[in-house]
Amino acid sequence: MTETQSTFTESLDLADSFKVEALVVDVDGFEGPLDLLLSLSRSQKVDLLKISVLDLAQQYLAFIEKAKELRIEMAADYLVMAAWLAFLKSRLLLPSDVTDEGPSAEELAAHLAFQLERLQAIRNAAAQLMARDQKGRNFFGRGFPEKYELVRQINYTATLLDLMQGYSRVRTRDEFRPYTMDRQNVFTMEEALEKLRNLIGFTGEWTDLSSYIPREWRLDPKRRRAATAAHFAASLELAKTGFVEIRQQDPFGRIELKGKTLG
Amino acid sequence: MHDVDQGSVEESLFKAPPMHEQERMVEAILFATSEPITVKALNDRMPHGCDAAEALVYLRKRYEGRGVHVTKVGNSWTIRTAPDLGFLMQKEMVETRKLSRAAIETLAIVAYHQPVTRAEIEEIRGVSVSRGTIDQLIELEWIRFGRRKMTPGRPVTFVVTQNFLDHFGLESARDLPGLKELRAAGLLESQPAVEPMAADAFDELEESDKGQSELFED
Amino acid sequence: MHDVDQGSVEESLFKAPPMHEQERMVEAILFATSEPITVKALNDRMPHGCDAAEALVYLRKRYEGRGVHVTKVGNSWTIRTAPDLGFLMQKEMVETRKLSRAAIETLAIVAYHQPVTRAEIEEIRGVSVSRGTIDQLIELEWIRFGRRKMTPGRPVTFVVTQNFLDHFGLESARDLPGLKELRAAGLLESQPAVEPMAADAFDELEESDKGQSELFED
Repeated sequence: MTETQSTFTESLDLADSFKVEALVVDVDGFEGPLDLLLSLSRSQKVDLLKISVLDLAQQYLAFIEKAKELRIEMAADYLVMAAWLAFLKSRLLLPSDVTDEGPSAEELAAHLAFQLERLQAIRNAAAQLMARDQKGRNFFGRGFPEKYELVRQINYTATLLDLMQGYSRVRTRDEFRPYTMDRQNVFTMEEALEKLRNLIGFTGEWTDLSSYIPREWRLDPKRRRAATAAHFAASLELAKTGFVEIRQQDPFGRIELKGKTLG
Repeated sequence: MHDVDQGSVEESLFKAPPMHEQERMVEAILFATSEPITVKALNDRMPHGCDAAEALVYLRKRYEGRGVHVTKVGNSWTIRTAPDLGFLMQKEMVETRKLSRAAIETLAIVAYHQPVTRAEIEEIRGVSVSRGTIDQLIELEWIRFGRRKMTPGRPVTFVVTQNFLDHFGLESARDLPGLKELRAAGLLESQPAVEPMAADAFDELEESDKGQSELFED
Repeated sequence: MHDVDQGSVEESLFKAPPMHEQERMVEAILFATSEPITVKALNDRMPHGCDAAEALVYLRKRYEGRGVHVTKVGNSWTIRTAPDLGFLMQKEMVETRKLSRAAIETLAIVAYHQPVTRAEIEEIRGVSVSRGTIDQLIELEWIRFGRRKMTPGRPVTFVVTQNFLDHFGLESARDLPGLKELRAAGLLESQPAVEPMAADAFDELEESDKGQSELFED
């Protein structure tokens, strides 16, 4: 496997012979507390599921103590694990409290053993995977692939009718303008009517017709024209029904509206 | 064929693999190399005592009549698709597309006004004719170059082809109905609204849109 | 073996080529491409009525023991050199970046536990997974995103790719080494099994599992 892996195995052998002290030196080589625990567990030389979690906890705590003595900086998660293992150790040593809620110390220990076994198992699997024949190392693909070409052939079709319609379209373009409604920039008279009806009732003053045009319709000239026309038409309609009065002081002057006081 | 010396003891220590193994080796190398390889290069790669040339003879025989052949390129060897299966290496996709509006109109103008110059087509259509449209019609063999016009610049003209007449079932371009007849046939009345067609008709749409908005603005 | 119906006249017009011809065709196509190709894609490229799947059975057999093999990768097929001849291919060898231990373990966890979330990978390894590790495996095209998990937060999952299978010479993820044993040992269950205990403690299992994983995640 990798170089890390080989130094790792070496460190395990050391661990077996020199116990905890030898591991202290290699603290950087561990990938987290679970990894460290797994290495420590090897010294028990038993099936991981039969491991003594109590012994393991003690080993781990001793390791951390040693590291502290040697002033080796340890990542926080190692210390969190140490705290948890200290807690577990005390629970394992005490007679179990039947009324206690939550998992028992034995269940916690079993779960830890399971985690260690699972990590070990995935490492074994990873080693088996990497030991397989690999492409580009043990077996190879085609070195000289041939091109697979997609030849796209497009058949264009047109009928005589298409042709004649096309011609008449061209020759009569001036006569016919396809009419499409530009809805986005059209302010309908109905809209203007409704708006004016609602607003004018409240003002007894003469007000400029253009002041009723909504702000978002004032900026773009095209929109402003459409809105102005709609409002003008609507105001004429309202004047006809006697709802408003309209006045214009001079030609091209401002058009002003006033609500007609009823009665 | 295959010289094996009355080998010294040393040579027998490095006895070459059996021929069928050598054949496998050549097969694998020919498959995996990115370019044709010489017999010498094969021998260099294979274990001491191998005879790539002989292995190649067997391998070549083995692939006779197969989907791929062991072939010689210059003085190198390679594996190639059998010539009769070349068709598997490309796929023809036939697609049927409606001719774009721009192309139809251009074609119609050529048919009705031939011989016609590009400038005249543009004048009649009221928009510029893209080079692609003309090219496409020429490629379809529906229009071709006619005589140059005897006007300043001697511009080329376009005329319709026999292919065009065949495709549209016409005896000659003069058989095309005139404007009056088109109107009588209802072709002018049923003026279709602008429909988005092929993408290359798009520039035209913009043109006509502009026309409309100008109407509104004035 | 190969069903040929007592075809009507119509059918005989489109009669598929004989099986040995189909075998040649599949052979040619597989030799021509370096990427695995699906049976469907093979059939698409071959003449109407061909049965690439059947042709593959024969072809695979034909190449048994040869220098190159017909191999299955996921639902695709390809030709690869025989693994025992790798030593001949020094020139073709690709220097692969050495994967870190973290990357190898992460890859294995994805392969054996897929679909698997990042949190699950971290749970199994007991350390956080650095962004670079996942990125590297995605860049190698060995893992990709799978479906989101239907758990709170809908976390993304990772699965292995066809490239992964191809690289490690696996027909499918089911052929991963030691997979059966891992499964039998209950080591692939996403909810870690707690040691069998007294029957009355059984209903507490879910409770305690939750409690434990919270403890570990904090």
